[in-house]
Amino acid sequence: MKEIIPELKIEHIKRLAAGGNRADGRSLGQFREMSIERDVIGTAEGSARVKLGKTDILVGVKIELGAPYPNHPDEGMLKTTLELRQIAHHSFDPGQMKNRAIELSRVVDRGVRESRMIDMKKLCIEPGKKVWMVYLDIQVLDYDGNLFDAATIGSIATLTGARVPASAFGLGEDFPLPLSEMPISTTFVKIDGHIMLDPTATEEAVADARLTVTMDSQGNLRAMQKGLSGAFYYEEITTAIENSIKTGNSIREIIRSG
Amino acid sequence: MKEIIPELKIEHIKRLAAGGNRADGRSLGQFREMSIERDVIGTAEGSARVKLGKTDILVGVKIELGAPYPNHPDEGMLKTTLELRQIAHHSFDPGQMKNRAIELSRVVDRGVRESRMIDMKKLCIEPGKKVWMVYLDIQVLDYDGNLFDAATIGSIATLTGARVPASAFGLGEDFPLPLSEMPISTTFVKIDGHIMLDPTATEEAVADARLTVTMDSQGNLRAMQKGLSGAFYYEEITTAIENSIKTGNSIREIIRSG
Amino acid sequence: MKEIIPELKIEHIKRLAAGGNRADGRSLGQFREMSIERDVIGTAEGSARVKLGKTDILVGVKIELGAPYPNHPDEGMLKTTLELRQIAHHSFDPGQMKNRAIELSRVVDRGVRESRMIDMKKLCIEPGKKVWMVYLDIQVLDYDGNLFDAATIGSIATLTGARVPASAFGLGEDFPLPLSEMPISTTFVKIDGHIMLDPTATEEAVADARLTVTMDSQGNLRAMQKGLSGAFYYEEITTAIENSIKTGNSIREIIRSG
Amino acid sequence: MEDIKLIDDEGKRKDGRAPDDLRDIRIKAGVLQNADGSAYIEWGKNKIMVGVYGPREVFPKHLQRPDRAIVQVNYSMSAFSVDQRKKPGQGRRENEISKIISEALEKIIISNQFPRTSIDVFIEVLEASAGTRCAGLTAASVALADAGIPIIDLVPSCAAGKIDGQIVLDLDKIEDNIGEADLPVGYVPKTGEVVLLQMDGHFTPEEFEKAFGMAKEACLHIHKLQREALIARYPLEAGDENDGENADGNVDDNRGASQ
Amino acid sequence: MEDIKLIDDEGKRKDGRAPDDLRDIRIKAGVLQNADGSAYIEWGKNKIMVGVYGPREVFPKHLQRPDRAIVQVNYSMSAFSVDQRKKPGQGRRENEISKIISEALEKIIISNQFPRTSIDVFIEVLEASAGTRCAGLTAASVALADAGIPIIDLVPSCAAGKIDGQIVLDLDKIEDNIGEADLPVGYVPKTGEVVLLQMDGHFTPEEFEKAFGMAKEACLHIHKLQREALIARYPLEAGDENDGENADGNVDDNRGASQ
Amino acid sequence: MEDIKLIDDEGKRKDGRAPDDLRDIRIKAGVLQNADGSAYIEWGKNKIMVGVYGPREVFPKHLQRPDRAIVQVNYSMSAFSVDQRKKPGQGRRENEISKIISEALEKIIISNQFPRTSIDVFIEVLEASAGTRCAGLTAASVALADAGIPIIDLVPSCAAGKIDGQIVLDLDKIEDNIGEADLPVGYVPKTGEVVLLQMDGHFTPEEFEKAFGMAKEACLHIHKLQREALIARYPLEAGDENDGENADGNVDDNRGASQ
Repeated sequence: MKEIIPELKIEHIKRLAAGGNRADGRSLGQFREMSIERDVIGTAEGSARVKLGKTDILVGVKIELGAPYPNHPDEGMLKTTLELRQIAHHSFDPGQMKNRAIELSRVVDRGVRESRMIDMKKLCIEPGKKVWMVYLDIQVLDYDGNLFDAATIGSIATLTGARVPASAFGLGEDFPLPLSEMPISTTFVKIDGHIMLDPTATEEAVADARLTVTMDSQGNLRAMQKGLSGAFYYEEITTAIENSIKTGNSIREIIRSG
Repeated sequence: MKEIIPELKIEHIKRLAAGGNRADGRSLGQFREMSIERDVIGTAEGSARVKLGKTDILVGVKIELGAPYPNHPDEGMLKTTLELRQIAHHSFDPGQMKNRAIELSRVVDRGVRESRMIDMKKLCIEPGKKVWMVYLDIQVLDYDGNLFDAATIGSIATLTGARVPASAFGLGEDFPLPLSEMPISTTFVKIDGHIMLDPTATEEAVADARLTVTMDSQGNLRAMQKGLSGAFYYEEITTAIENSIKTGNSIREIIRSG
Repeated sequence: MKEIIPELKIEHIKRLAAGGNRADGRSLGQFREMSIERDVIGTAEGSARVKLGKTDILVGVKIELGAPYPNHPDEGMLKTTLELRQIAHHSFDPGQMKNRAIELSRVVDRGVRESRMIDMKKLCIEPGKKVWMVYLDIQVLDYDGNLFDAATIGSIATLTGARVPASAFGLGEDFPLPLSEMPISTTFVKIDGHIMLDPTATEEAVADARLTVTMDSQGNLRAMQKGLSGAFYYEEITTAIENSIKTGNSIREIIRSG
Repeated sequence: MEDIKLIDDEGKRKDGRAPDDLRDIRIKAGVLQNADGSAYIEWGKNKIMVGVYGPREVFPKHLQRPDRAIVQVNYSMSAFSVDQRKKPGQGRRENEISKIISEALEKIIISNQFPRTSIDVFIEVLEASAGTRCAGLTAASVALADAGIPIIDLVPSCAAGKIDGQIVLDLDKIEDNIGEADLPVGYVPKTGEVVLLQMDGHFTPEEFEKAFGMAKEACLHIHKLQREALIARYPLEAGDENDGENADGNVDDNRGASQ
Repeated sequence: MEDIKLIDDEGKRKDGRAPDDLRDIRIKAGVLQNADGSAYIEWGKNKIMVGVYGPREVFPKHLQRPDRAIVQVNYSMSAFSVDQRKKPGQGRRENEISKIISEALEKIIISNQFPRTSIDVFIEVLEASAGTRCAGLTAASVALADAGIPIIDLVPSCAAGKIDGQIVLDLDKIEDNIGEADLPVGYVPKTGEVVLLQMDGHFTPEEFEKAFGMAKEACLHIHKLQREALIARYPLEAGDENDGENADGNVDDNRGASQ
Repeated sequence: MEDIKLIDDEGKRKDGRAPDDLRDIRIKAGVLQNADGSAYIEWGKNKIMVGVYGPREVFPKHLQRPDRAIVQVNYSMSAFSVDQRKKPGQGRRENEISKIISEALEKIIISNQFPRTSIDVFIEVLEASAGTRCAGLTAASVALADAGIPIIDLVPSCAAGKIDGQIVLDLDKIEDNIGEADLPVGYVPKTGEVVLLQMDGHFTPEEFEKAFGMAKEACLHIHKLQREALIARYPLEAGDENDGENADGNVDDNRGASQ
């Protein structure tokens, strides 16, 4: 559900873009200021609040016991859920946002999963019977664009600080989630032929196309997703990948130091 | 979903109330005539049809085997369901009545549960594995106000006459539900500052606020629920409690003799 | 959801019917040309594509392991599902088609079930624990009337060619579904007092009443279903039964030779 | 289960009925206050309440028919109406029965008098014991008449079936469970039309003929019970009761009286 | 569980509180960008975010009221807000709480100024630890004021209860789980009206009186915290703060300033 | 599973293909009667039917766009299309694929010719064997052309991936299950634009470049198959077939012929 943006505002954003500028003063390839606050929710096994510009997201992880999938009997499970509830934006009508929320959660999930960030085999307690279930729940409190990256960053920050509550189930001491990689997504939009990193809500509403690139700490691609009804040229994609390597490293620094 | 009531009728009801009178000739604190017919449904383990004025409610209980909640492994379970189906009133559109039906069933359930009427531990057969599940289903056939009390009274009458079908499962002889208390709810509305017991549909449609008081046979409070967008003063609440003790005792008499 | 048919077309169909004729040149009691193609879906344990005039239906059966119903512990299970998806006709709005799809699938299911076509007891592996579940799924690709018969014929053709995938579960060699009967349904509509076999979409839209007769290979009745808001006289029903015996035998020939 | 004998050596069924006996049927019209028309039926152990509302404006509008009323039947089983508790919400069986009863009633309602409206029929099965769709349709047409909705005729409905190889009327629960065939019929006495017909099980064409005939005869008897229920509800017209030819006319007259 | 002592020999509760002590409460107004008004409350371990949108046109239209605004509250628990993960989607408990908070707010909103509109209140429970409905209602009325919606008064809300046979204020999680009674109250200081009242457990009438009085006193205290939160949000009016009599007027003035 | 070799010592994949070989692809246009346009594709073991309806008025109206048509894609897996039966109803995966194919098609449809309308595309996966989103998009644009809906170009789509550390084209089911990366691409030959792009697994930037190039080349080949399918459907224009430059013009001409 694109928001309706007045024609004048659209023209303004396009004119700025033509000169390499943006309404909030950033350069086209620049990420917004970001803050990460961890362990904000006592009932969660890990949590993080991410503010990316005015976008405000809260992520919590619950880790519980469950039965594994029959075709992966020796692996823990990851379930990622994101809800776009109306508190975050007046246009977030639950029915109409369903498709968008599903895509968002699946792209976040794919980044975590495909990077093999979590060692799922270490979350198996008894093969075929009992494994740790990792429920990653993402809640959007305030929306000003780029939920893809805010949600991924919040998820990564949450997972890196999470502890498996083994002692509560008489299964030894609590331990940190067994993690290796730290995937980071970066999202770009295309407006009038100009590629912009980390779009605001207004930029998203004007954008022709969207591209999310999720990379690992080695600079390798782990997931990509093109969205919206516009298109990209190949060169635009490779340029985005280059930016993504650089930006991803900065973001990783913020998470590690957070 | 309040019914639309003509302005003239509203004025009439308010004028009557100002003089301490009601459209059906009752005094403000008077309960309507009530009849209770028990064991009306052969397929149920207990049942009762309650007619409270023109309000007509049928309650049935089914008692089946099931697994207990993990956090209450040695207790049977109670599930209370109430449906406001359109046969009872033309305004009972299923979608719009959902909230009202949920509140009703939860208030009835709370009265039964909080009074510890049913000794849930006696409904455990094998801790953690097998318990008796008590399904209390309330069906409204005709609506003329005060579903809260009609549903509670019908439920109490049903439960007091219900038998656990142990023999059908090879678990010994059938036995009555293990009961102690007999909670009764009384519901009041406030119209133009006047408190009325046991409102009719028209009175409910005109009412500013509603208060349900559920008391046990010792004259103690077990559950309360304020409803509608009006308010009560403290003195109105205590007056309602006093009336509730008296009215509850009369109703208990009717149930016992029924 | 009847399609809206122009008045002129309705008159045309009725005039033709009065002379014993139909728009596509058939006689009133004549079935359309039909083709059956089997084993068209590699992932299914059996499948058939049936083209009945321009009606085009794909049926697939999946056979999986499951637990039996508690009240039939020594029998396999049959679940029949039919979806009227919008690809088949522009009027097939999912919400509005629900009732029609349920009736269709239940009538098909009843024909298969009541003829005791499948020997359900032979699908029991371990009584009370493990049985074969037969999932019959019917998909309509193109709609030009008489989905009842096309779906039944497609289902029968699918079941007669299906194999139980025992080897995949280490339960011995694959084997054909244990079948005896071959029920066939024939569907008639009544237009202006004239009974027509195998109606097209246009004829269905004009029809007053519908009658489906499902018979076994011995010429005995196994299931019937009257539909639409018209009515039949008794003589019309017995005439339909007579036609059904004859037509059913021809269809069985086509299935056997297919 | 197959060795249970449903008919004894003297030709009696387990509840003592002869093959062509109906279970006891009691019908009462006008039993609810809010509904525009209503009827309650006890048929054997079946207990069913029917309420009718309408004609009233159709919502949503795209369901409106410019030339006639639509008939919307909601057949619903109470949670406690069956041996094993039924979960709330309309299941597939209830959905199908709602549809076929709706289609049967559409045939008898003179629906072109009320274009763009809906006539809503709520059939609440409070206790079920085989034959609820016939009992529900039987009571529904009484409730329609009670609501003053013009109908061609009351529709009685009854099933015939086969047990122990023999054609019998009106299967009860055990007969329905282990019997060989069931044939519910809705029949309009005035026109001789069949407005509801289903069948499952195993009938030779000859058995079908016999079963149908038995169900039809029962419908004629039930039709009398329906009329008596309406007469009891509107006793002012009781004098007309003997005039069988005007039975349907009476129904219309009753309507006038009830408005 | 019954032999856990919730009050020690010195009259202290497990977290050290006296019987009539509240848990720590912190309220912040104006914490979201998109919402027309918002508030965040930490109450003990409860963490709740409230956003208000409106007045805005009601959709679907049949919910519109020609004479006033409707108030739609959505109280929702985050999946991670409780010990055992809550599945997404509104459950029956959330539905009921949404309804009673909605009814409480309708009483204080001067809703006839905005006919045909809706005022939507989203209460997101981020961490739950007993008393969320009171904390949610308390924060919601602050968020309404922050949105500039005219209200009669702020509504503070607090529960009293019974543990170890003694009446205490503001049950925490363990007290709520194994305590004997709970009485959440929403109270309008300006009018003395009770706009939210529920109770479950076991109270004698005398215990009810004591518990109600304790909850009411607490509400008066919480009312101050609510006003302080709004004053902190709109510091230009900070000078008016000492004038208690005009507190509600200040809220309205703040509204003007925030628009 | 990791020790299964997907490429043998001679560089052949398990089904005998070279790394840059496509599976067999057959496309047929105009295969349904009721749909305004349709196409059937077999791609390896994938079998997919696509039907297009529209442009037609949008319902509900608030989805209408005053300046253009909207494109609504419904990608759906048949219950029997996979090894373990899929339950009816659209799952989250189907929902996402519907969305990305819809967005890809919106780019090629000249949608401003049909304001306030909807173009509905139904993609029915009858048998699935890896690569259904590419096959579905490929067939969908053929069905759009068959429906006479003006498009900029046909969109071919194909995935490249990585197995045994090597970049290969068009993963089949086992390669998709245990391979290391997958990159589905939808490419518009006329403009060089990428309208569908997803990726998961592990690619170095260099591997991505190679995989993308391989997918793009395959798209150019598939584009020919799409045009041939349309030419076979509308043989009157067969003479134009050799004129590659006018391929897209042909599509438009075909449209005229089919109306």
